[in-house]
Amino acid sequence: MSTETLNVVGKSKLRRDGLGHVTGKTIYVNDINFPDMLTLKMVRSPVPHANLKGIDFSEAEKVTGFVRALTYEDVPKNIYTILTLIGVGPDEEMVLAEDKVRYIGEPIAAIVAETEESAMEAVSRVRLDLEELPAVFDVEDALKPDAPILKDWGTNYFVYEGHHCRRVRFGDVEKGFQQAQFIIEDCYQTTPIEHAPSETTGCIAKPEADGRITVYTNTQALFFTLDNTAIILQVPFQKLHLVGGTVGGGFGGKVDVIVEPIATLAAMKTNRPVKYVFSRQEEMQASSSRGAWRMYFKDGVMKDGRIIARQITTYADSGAYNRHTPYAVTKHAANIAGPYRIPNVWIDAHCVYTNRQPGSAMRGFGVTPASFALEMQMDKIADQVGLDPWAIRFINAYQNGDMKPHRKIVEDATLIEVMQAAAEMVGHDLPEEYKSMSSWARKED
Amino acid sequence: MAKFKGTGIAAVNYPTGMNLGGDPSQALIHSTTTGTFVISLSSTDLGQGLKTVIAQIAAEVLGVSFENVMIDTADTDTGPHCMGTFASRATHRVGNAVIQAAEEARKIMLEIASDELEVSPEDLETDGEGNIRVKGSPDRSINIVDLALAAHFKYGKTIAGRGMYMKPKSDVDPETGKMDPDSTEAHACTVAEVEVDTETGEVVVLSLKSAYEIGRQVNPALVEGQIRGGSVMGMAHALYETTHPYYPAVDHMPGGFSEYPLPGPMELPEIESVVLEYPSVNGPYGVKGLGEMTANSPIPAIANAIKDAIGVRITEIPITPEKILKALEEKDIPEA
Amino acid sequence: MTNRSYLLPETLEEVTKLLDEYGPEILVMAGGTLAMPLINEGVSTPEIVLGLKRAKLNYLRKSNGIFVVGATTSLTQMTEQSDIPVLREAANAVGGWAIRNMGTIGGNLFAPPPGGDFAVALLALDAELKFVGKNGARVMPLDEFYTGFLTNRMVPGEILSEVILPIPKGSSAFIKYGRRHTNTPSIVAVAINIVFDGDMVEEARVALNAVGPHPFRAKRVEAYLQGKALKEEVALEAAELATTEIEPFTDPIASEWYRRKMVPVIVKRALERLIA
Amino acid sequence: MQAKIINLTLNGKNIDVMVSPMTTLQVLLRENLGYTATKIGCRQGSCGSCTVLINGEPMMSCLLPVEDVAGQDVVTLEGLMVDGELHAIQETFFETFAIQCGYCTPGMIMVSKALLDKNPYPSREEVINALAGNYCRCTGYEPIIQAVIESAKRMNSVGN
Repeated sequence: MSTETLNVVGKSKLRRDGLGHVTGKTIYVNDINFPDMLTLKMVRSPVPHANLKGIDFSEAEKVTGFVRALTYEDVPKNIYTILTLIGVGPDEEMVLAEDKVRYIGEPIAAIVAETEESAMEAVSRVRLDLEELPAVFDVEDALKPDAPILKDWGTNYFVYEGHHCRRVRFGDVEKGFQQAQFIIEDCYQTTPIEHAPSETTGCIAKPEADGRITVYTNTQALFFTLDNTAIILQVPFQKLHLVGGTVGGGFGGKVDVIVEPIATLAAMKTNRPVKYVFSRQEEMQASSSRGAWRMYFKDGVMKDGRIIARQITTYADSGAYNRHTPYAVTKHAANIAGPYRIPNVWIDAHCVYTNRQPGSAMRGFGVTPASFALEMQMDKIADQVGLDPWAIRFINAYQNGDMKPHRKIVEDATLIEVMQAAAEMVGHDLPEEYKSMSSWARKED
Repeated sequence: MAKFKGTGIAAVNYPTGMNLGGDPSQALIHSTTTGTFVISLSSTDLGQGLKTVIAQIAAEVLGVSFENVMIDTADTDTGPHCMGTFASRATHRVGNAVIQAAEEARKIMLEIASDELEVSPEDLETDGEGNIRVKGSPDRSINIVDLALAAHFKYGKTIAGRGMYMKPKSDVDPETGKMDPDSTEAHACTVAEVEVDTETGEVVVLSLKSAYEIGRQVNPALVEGQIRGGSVMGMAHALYETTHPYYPAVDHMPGGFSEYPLPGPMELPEIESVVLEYPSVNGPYGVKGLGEMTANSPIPAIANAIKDAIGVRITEIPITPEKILKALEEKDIPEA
Repeated sequence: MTNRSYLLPETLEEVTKLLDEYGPEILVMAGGTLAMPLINEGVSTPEIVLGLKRAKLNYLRKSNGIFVVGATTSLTQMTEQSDIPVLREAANAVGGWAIRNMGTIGGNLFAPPPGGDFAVALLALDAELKFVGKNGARVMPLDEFYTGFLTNRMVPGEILSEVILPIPKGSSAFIKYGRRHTNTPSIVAVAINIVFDGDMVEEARVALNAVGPHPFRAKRVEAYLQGKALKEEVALEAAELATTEIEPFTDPIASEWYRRKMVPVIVKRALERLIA
Repeated sequence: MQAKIINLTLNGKNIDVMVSPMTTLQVLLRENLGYTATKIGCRQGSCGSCTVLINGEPMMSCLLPVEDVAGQDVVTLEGLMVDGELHAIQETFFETFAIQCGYCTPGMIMVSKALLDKNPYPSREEVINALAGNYCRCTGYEPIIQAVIESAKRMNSVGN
């Protein structure tokens, strides 16, 4: 399609929702209220790893406004995994904890009450009988033989088609290292990050006259949420009707299906509308985060700056449960070798469980940590080989027609062009050989 | 007080979309009796502006005004399936689906206009303002309101279209990692300039200057919004935020914004950007996904700039003042 | 809680009467910026709250070299004290605009570290606190007020009614060092007031917060400075001395190690501002 | 304790409301009266999305018992439009793309209004100081700062 004829595409049209936002007329989930609506608040684990030996609701039940408590016994399919829809398994996360808790903030029991105040007070009066267990917080410690084990299958890692990690094998990395004139290694670490949207995660489940439940939600993915909720509650899919589309910031934090199943269950059990919205503290401490990553690089480099072998071992800290991390690791593995042409690449990317709030999707899903690590490593290579940071990137930049380590042919590369444009912006005068490069003209091998 | 300036660069790629068990989105379009086009979706606008860019794409294809296109989202009873808004996929996937739906609706629209104006559909064009006219004879035209009324009450036809775009599933080869995990790739290069106070370890980001290549900008102001917001988020990741300040320990988890440090309006760097457009092979009008990538290149660029400033490479983010002081102390010990 | 009461007495006499009547279980609240977040989250569930908004404790009086500030005077009002820069700067370092509009100078004295930075300015200016109870009033130097983390010498039945300070002589400096420039908890906050006799330090006040269980004066530093000409070396030495008076802690913002490192740096920087 | 009747002025209208003790202004506005432009972001006083104006001063409605504002003048975002016309600040935020998800927008606009009512010609530093208590995750703040500066220009040119 030619640019010249475009009428609307390419124009800075004003936001469709802008007038709603500036007048306050935009309705977000928490702005919706119904008569007789109940509030749901969660009893959460105060410890990172424990046997849950009992829950005593007797004092909570005495609170004025207490309506009912929900435990795992009320959840039809309590054990699930969110990516089950695309065949990721096995099920391993509890909607509500059963015999164990595995992170601080793990949901144990839901309290439904007439008001938010009474729900909070009832939550504070629930007594938990917990027997603390040794916890593991470091991804490499979690893989040691004596580590406390989180999973029923006996290890602390996700299994990728029989392998303990997602593997990428391209060329012969050992041969590359033998030929290399420099071997350059380092380890890079990111720590967990909160999405911190202005609006916290939440929903309202409202029983309708026809027996269906309308769920008003700020999920980033309506059908994904509908399907998982129906599976967890073992209800026909057509029983649920989800309404959303207006979200006060997501950044990946509203992709997990966490509030909808339990709020819907509470609505079904009470036949009343139920609101379940995270407090800011829950959003910060109990909701999933951008998980931490540890990334080991070993690069074989020639004196002229060409990287001829790259071996990467990485560990994603998935926290206690899968959420989206097993998939993030795959996306990470496809991208961590970088936008560079490297003939020999070997990647082992692990999804590891620790006693921490689950990591999950966040803006940059597996790629943000990869870009951080690899672009620091590129500078380290430049330093050690004695090139400037621009040169090392131009020398190794991928071009259209190259094959990436995951064996996909590159067809939309413009790395060279953005580097040229950035250099020009900051007044950095590139040597002619880099100025004249193009992502479409193949370099001579 | 010693302050050192440094410059760092980073160049990144970012994949658009994913291949989770097939990655589809759909769109339905229909015209009301009076020529308003309603696009039914179940896609979510997170604030990036999806409702706006989808209306732009639909208006472009239909040849009607932006104002004449309504977006109805997101409702699982009325909107067809969308995978969700994540993975920098929404504009690419939903945009492609809307193009397909709009092309189908446009075809019907032109057929009816051809009956009304008694010319072949190939000889018709839209003026972008709601008129369908005969090429070369602008006097011979029909307004979309009249056309839609005719469709409904004279010809008994719906002006409607269905659109579906899917990135097919790509199984990963467990031995080699062979896979096709994305649709296209956007690129960015950021040059960061920082100043490090070696007494406190504080880092001031002076500027983030970046070039982006994102295929096609459907709405440049919204693109600029992603760039600015993403740049500040990247800076926050690089220097400030973590839910586990003493990782891997779980002690002292912040419980709110006051304990979770983030840069505010007083910590903003100078942000400049240039956007290149090399249309992608499969995006709507050549679009590539942009939202996630904007936060990525600032992180290593800032980390590399800190190394340039103080000579120490700090390999764990966030690079807090505390980590900088510790790294400087370790560096100084052997020299002492 | 359905049976909560909110009392809004309109005079100081009514306040002390209610305090006496209800005893120590009553929660006294001025601006609400400390208590309300805890009540909102159900962490604090007081049955009886005594609000001070109408108790007519919002006043500023300057006369005879004495500045008297009512306890519920807002921090925003203190940011308008252009003739006393250390008060203005310390008040402006608290929260954002809306919080300064709500937060009071009396309430800020009860904020646990790393909160409560306004006290360092008051400590540096030798402020005194006036407490009123049913048996009358007493005045106590702020320096003697704190006894530990969240503990102090106010006794049940008393209310802090006003802060009294001599209109400051000398030169002052205030630095709040946090992870960002404003609206953030302190890593360390310091306020200094020095009365010079020519080049010599006649009297020094150096107060710190966020590096101990409560805001406090660094008296060894003050004693060291007294009688010396404030030069770079003296500032450096004084700043180092400050590390002997702190009890830093670890929180989400900074570790004990880092707070310990920052005390001499920030004290030195504050002193440097006062070097002629 | 029983609910009390409180009289206050809300967006120019004098009203009586009945609230139980210690009900926050945020809850009164949103749940009792249906004025939901005032948002809930943290209820800790640290995000600013619930900012309203009390006698022209920005305050956090999540921290404010309704009894405290008895007899006072309360303005929410709903009170900014005059005769159905957008306030210049609303118009500018919209036209200059100073919004993304929109959740912080009401608080940002209220603080901006308080600033520009007091100080029609604020410097960039004064704008930043006014906005520093309000949190935004989407925009990176600069578009909001620019919108306030532009709003001042528009408001001043109307006045001339």
